[in-house]
Amino acid sequence: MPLEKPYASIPGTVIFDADQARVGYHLNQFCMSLMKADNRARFKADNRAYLDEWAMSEEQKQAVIARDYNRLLALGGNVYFLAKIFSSDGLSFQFAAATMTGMSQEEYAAMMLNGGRSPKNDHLLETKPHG
Amino acid sequence: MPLEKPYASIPGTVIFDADQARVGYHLNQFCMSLMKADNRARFKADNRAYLDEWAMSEEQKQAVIARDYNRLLALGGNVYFLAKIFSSDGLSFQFAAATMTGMSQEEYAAMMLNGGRSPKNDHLLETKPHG
Amino acid sequence: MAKITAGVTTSHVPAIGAALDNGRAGEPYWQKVFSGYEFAKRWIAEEKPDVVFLVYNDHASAFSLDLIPTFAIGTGERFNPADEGWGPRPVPGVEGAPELAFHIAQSLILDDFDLTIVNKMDVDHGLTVPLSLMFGQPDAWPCKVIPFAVNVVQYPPPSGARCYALGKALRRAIESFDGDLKVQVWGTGGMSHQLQGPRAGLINAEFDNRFLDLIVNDPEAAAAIPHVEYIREAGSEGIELVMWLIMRGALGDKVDQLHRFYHVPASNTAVGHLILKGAA
Amino acid sequence: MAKITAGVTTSHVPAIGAALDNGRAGEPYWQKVFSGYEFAKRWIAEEKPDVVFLVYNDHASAFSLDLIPTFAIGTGERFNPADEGWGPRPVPGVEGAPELAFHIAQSLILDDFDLTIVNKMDVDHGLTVPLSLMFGQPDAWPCKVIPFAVNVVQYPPPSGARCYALGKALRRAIESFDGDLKVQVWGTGGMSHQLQGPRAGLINAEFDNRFLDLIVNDPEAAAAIPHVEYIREAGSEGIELVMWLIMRGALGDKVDQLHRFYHVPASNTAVGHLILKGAA
Ligand SMILES: [Fe+3]
Ligand SMILES: [Fe+3]
Repeated sequence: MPLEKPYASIPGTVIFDADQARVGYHLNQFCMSLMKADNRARFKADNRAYLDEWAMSEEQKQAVIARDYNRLLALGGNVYFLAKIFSSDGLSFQFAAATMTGMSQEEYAAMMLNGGRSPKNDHLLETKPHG
Repeated sequence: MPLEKPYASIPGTVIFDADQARVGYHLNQFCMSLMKADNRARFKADNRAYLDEWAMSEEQKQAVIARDYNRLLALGGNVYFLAKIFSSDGLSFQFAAATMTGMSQEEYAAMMLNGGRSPKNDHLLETKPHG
Repeated sequence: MAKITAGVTTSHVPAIGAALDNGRAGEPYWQKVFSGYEFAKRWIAEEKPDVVFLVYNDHASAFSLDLIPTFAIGTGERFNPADEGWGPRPVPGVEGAPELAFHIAQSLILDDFDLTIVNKMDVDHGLTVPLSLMFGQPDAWPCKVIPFAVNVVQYPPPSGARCYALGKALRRAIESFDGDLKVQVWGTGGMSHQLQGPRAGLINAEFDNRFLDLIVNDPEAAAAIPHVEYIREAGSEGIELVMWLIMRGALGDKVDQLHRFYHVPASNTAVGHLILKGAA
Repeated sequence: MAKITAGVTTSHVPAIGAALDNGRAGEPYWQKVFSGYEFAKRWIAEEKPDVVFLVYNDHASAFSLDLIPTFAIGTGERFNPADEGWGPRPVPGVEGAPELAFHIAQSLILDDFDLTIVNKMDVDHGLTVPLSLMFGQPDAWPCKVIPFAVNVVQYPPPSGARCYALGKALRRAIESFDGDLKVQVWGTGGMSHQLQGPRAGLINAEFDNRFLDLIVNDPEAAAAIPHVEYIREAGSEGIELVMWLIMRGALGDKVDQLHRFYHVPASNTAVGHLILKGAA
């Protein structure tokens, strides 16, 4: 019997568990490398060349280049690691979170000012496949 | 009430506990640095100059230069860290252990072949102050 | 003998640190957040703790996937603010309390908590934002800090019950230290937030306020909340709330609530803040 | 379903590795040591485990005083022999078993063991000498290995009782893994030795043989031995024996002893070695 994943049914959410950590290992370590200024510079100069230094899957590399954060979550990325990518781009956590919801940053910020997303509306997400 | 040290009464033995780890931190980290070949070379070329790069006490530095392992244990050294010093000197664990007992390596090796030191003879150590 | 004089909980949202560091604390949006900490600042200036045992989580700053400790206690002399990708926060370095920290480490390990002892690490917003909220912008932090990092990044974090039990053992550890110190225990992180996926922006004020009630009055019930309930109700990153249970376990059965504050939003997150004292 | 098929205990004295690596295994001094492992080599060639869960301690190789995990589980793809100051041992690299290792990590953390998850580390003689003793000198190790490092360098190590409890939880973890694997659990280190101070060279054959008896027939009693008794009776480094209790806990209540070997000396140390199977 494998370990249960009682969180699997929660919509719009990828839990960074052992399975995700395994497939995302090199992706996340690549992200971590962006904490150093010279790595950031090399990455910015040529995304593809820098990514090719890492043992990541082609899918992961494409998703980084596309800044497709939902895809990156599905491919084993963890949001605190992925944060190094959008921080390198000079973008905020709120910007990145907004892109994952499909809203503009303004719509998303307005939702937050109005008290945020209610878990009572989780069913609205069921029809939005992600990852 | 401070933590008990039920091992304090065991003769000829320094337990690497929290108190020892605190006073020995830089000494042990210096030892660890000897795992790199270029650090070993610099240390061998000039013990004193290399030691002066570390935030160790004068007493600790003198004890390193004298290769006084009992003194180093008393000053916060741990034997697995100190091992980097005698390994750098090309000397074995058995050599180092022998020096700590006051025996020659031959006497010590003979004791081991005869079954080692018996804990029943611990009282013989009581009169040998260490550290 | 060292004494636990109070417990504090607070969110540690990085945007709060950025607002302070960039001189935007006076803007109405942020003023609503900082106003909730006015009481705390006056209070702690009078309390003058000697040491804060600060429970927080590292956010892929000091610990990458190479090594992930469930519980890491900082026993070093000093901890510097981490460079989280835009340079370190312009805040003072953190002075440790090695003697007390080593004592706690030894005591907790002998009590069957499998700690990782860390002498050298940088500390990220999880630790420095709570200091900023409580102390403002001094040239040096007015007390020593023992960083205690809990893994909540890779699933599974320790359970709430485990954190609560650790808090109780922490109380025994601190009270057995031979030194006349006033120690506060802070539990940081939360409240409800989800930073990822189509469900990002989740806020559950009802859950948060019930959790605040439970932390004060029924910590056993709070400790029984399973991981999946935090994730479902408070969002994937809301699971940080387990860290508050370490603070609560350290305070003893009954507490008096000196202050309570709840506000939405700070960036993606709800902000919750409590000041508690063990009941006389 | 994965199964625990056997348990092995063995010392991991570095001089044994050096004797092998330097072609001195045939000398009478070392022949006495290696003869005790002839049975094991034949036995394991037939058993063909898929994975060895190898409990050992790091000796200031992968972990300095900067960071000391009480329990560290290696979840990486590969682990290389450490350079312990005279170059890495000329033995094969170690292939990990990440899927099973992550499963065990998750299971043990949910069972309230506060593990540190390690994806990247070198492994020292504590791990490679047991492989050499059991498998000789092949071009590649014939099975995968999950390194499990226990702190026994900085006092306090986890208690024997804690290690025994971890072994029991480890059994549940392995048996809940969805994969048809034969897993052995090895507990290494010991037996009596003291490498430091005027008391160096301590060997207590009486204690060691009683400990071998207890490990086989009365593990609860072995688990109750306090740290100070190991230090007093088996020497300051004899405390490594707590690691054997993880192996024993994983085997269930009753075991059959397939092999037992005890010898003095190997360098500064007594050598003890058991092969155990869960009783049918
Ligand atoms: Fe956080
Ligand atoms: Fe060892």
